[in-house]
Amino acid sequence: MSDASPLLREPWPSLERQKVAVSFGMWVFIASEVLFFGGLFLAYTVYRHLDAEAFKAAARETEVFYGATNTAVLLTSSLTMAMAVKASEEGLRRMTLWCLGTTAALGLAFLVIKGFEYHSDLEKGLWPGPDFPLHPAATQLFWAFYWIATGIHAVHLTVGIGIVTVIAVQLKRGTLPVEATRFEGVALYWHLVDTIWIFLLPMLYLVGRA
Amino acid sequence: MTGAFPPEASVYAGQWDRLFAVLATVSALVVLLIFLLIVGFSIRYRRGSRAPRGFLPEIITNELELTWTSATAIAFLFLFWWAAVQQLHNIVPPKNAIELHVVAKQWMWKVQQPNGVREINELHAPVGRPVRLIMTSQDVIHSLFLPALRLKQDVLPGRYTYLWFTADKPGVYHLLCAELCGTEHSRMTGRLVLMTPADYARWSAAQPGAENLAADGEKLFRSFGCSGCHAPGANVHAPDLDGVFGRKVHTADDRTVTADEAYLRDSILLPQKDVVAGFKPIMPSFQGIVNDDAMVKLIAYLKSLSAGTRP
Amino acid sequence: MSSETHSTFKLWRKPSLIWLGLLLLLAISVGSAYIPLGPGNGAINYGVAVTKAALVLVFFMHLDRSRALIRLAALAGLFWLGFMFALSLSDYLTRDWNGSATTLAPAKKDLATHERGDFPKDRLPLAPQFGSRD
Amino acid sequence: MSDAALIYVRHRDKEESYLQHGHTLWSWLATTDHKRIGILYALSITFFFFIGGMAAGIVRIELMFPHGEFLSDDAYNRMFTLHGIIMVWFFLVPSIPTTLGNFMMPMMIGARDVAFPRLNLMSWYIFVIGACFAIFSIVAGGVDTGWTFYTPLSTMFSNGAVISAAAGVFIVGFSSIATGVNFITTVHMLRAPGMAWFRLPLFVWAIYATSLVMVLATPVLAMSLLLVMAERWLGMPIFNPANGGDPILFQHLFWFYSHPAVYIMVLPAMGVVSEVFACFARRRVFGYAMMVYAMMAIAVIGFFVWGHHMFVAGESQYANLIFSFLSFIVAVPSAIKVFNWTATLYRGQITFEAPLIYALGFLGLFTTGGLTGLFLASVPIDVHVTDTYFVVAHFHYIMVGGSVSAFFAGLHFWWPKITGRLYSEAWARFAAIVMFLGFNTTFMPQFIMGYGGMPRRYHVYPPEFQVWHVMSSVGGIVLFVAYTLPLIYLTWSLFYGKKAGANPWGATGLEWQTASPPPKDNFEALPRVKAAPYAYHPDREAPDPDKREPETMQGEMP
Repeated sequence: MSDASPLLREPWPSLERQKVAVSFGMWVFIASEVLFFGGLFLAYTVYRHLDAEAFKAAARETEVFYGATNTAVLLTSSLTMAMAVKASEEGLRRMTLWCLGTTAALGLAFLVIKGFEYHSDLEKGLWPGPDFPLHPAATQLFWAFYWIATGIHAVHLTVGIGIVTVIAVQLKRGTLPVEATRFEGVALYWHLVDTIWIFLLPMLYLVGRA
Repeated sequence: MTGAFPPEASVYAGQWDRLFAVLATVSALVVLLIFLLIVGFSIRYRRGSRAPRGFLPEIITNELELTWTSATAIAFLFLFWWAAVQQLHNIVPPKNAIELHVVAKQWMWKVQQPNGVREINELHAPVGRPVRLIMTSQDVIHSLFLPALRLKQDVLPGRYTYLWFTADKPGVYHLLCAELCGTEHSRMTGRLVLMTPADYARWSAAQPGAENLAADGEKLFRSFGCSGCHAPGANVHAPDLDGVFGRKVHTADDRTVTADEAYLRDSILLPQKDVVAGFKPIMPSFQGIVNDDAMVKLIAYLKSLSAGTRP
Repeated sequence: MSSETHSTFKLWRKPSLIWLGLLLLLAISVGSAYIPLGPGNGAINYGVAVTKAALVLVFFMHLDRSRALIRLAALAGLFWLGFMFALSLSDYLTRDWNGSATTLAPAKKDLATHERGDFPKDRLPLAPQFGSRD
Repeated sequence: MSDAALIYVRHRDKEESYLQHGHTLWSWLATTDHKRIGILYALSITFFFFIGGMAAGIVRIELMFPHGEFLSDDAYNRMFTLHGIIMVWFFLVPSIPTTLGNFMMPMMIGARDVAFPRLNLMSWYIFVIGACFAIFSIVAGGVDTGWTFYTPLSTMFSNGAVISAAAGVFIVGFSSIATGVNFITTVHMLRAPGMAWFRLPLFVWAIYATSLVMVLATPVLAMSLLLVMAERWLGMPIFNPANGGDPILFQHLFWFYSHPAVYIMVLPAMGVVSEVFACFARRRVFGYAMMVYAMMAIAVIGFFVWGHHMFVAGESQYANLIFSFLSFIVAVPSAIKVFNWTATLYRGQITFEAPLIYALGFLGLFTTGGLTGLFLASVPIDVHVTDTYFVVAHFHYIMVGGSVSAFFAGLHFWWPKITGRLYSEAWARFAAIVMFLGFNTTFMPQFIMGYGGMPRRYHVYPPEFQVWHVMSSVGGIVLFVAYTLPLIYLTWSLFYGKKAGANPWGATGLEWQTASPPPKDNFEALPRVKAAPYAYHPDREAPDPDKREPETMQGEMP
């Protein structure tokens, strides 16, 4: 009736069909994530329109060094994730494992760098509240947006690292064959998290630098 | 039917009632048409009835489909046009409107008449003359609802919202809060008292605490130290406020803003927001120093400057 | 051995090129942020961000070789996002126009004569008056 | 396993339905069978329907007296907020898609299950977790901000359990995103061979359009509630007007979800009603293609009209104009659908079973609700009637008169297929008529007092509205009775109802070509689809009065 390989899930007639469904389902989920972050970006755009000066003043306080290195780290992790999928399609188990490991490691590196950045921001007291160092009150809006956007992105990244590690371990233990359909889905999710950060970089770090 | 139709106290109430009446009749007709069709078809074409049931040619079904689609679309566009015209008619209030300041606070309305008379949960206004309400809230979003005038406008904290009307029937009507604002939202009601101009003049003169807003504003202008920089003779390089109200101001970051109440209020509370071109942002913020009542007086004073009549 | 290493090298070639392109774009955007270009800065920052996102979407997420259905799903989110931004900003951008509920910008005909003309760029409205008044 | 073995396994399961496939609690709680998950959802939303209904009953009784006899102001505010939150997110949004949609849609397209069965079960558990948060917020004293959570009331001035209520709704949002993703992938990827897009039954089209709206609108709600929680809990001044925050921004984000949400509630109802009209009038749906375009148009344009909730909120007049125009445009597809349903009855062989009575009720009430929407779309009238009982009556006509009547129509229409039992027809018709009468007595007076200026969410009100409130409260009691009747006779039918055959109504869908209750894998062997839906009578002639089974069934079993 069909190539009833152990990978075939219940309702699917063929593995190929299931593979397309997994990536289609993930793309629909990505559309919802785009709108989830889109709501936040709308808030950013509106407040930037309402008080551009305060936004520029507040944005000068962010540290571009951390932002830029983090972007480079995340872009590299996107490369290794894409390679993991390509290797799994070619059936190269060892390379897939290596790529997944590097992706997870780069994700962790991102979080560590982020931790340092958060630490230095808190040192400067940049948490919105009554004794906020920057003067016009609207700067607190930028920093509220900064903490929320990077916070939600970090949560998404941690979930991503978790999933990548899980499938890496399953691959190593052999419970998950190398040509499973799951790799494609996880890669799409990881690239989404990276694309969100690609847009966060100019919004948070490159505003009002000139 | 007591509560059916609220009393009409303004020209606009009448117009909008007519729009409502037309929409109501159109809707009633459509619902009646659907009802009759359903009942008619159900009886005529119930199972086993002998009514003729020849088939409907394809063309008829498509044409029928097309007609009622375009019919509804055209009807709705006409209704939109009519409503839009009525809405656009009264966006910009006339120039010579009497200005009342309304401050909404959790669960009361504070109204200040032009001559400084203050009242709680009461709004006295003359009939026959345009009246403009400049409204702000001190805490949450409220909404001033005058059913007799068919008017409602949310009152937002940290910003001015405006409502204007020209009433034509004296009387006492409801004044309600229409946006959920906390525990006693339903008790935050009051009276809208519309009087003939003569009664209104007599009433407002007889009220205690009638004083000249602009004169008070000037005293505050000096006591808060504004005159230190903004007076003509001052040695600090600050914008001259003579005739500032309604002027188009060119700001430092190349924007042109109209100097209205909202601009004056922002410039006093958040001076960094719209720094005037050619000036350094040295003005301190008066947030927490100038409360809403003092703000009303200061703005009245600044407006009196632009009217060219030095108090 | 060589064919195996050769094929892995071939495997890495295209994605690595994309990756280098991304890093280059990153360098451009960060570098250009420090050059005072006025509105140009915003354009470059977001233009580069859009190109980087497009690179990741098309090559790393294989939009180039996936079916039309998946491309449609990819664009669906952006289509709705566009409408959300357009209609929300239609409120914020038109708030200060004449006749908006919040500001009383006097109609052209109500303006005093000296105010009606387009305000001359060279003469700032407030500063010189201050100077000239004795 | 070789093919022969597979067929043998299938054979043994033939007489064993999905209900007998496992009897332990674990077999229910860990099921990935879309039919069982549909039933799990049905039980949970019925539970929440009666909690929300209780709150509504208390509000209605409290409003019989202008000066409020039983509740304090605060308790009243918390009561109607509870009614709002529970009814919108825990009953109406999940009602038809997750119960009838989950159960019926895979069978109607000839699939064995949804695309991601485990994701389906996970979405039910996410719903349960969200429900726990909501129940905790009720127990912890409830919320007094209304179901709209307007800031700065919800962020700075409310002392209710806003965070746990917002967290509950936030989590339930992800349950409906998961369901949406699942259904979209299922309809795209798992249609039986021969089931072209324009051979899909209209109920499947409705579920597909609803899933699109669920997936694309719910995330923005999640974000707006997240910002409210961040401001309230972490002190982030996002909507705080003191430092430049704009409360209207929250309203933009909230209504960007909440208007498409009302289309999430009404679109599945339109799907159910199309099926019921075609089946009981024994006729093809009038203008099938137009109905499909109208449904998709509602789903798409529904996203562009949210500004009409904010005409008086301080939005700019130009934005009011744009949203007013778009709101008039979105009303056109709904009007087309009403005319098409009415035309489906023309020249039919109509029999008046309970599902059709509910559907006729839907048609009348939905038309009234939809037309009053035109009043609210024109700015001058909306300025007067927004935030009054006119608006309350409008959305209850569409959500309760439309969506809940259609939910009951669908429940009765597919009850024989779900449980294999026939309910008592007399009781069902009686309940449908009582519900229609009770509903009108409850909400028609609210239109009248709404235009009279009776504001919304008022605990004490001007005494001249009391006569309408008493009329409405009496209607409320009748409605409450009408809602408990189905609970009784449907449960009764579970044990004593007559056995229902595979196709008791003589409908043409694929779900009627398998046993009822259906086996675990829906079909012995996947059917091939050879005909368009609703082929009750030969293309050129009228339906035959006494022939029970339809002209051509949609699928042909191999």
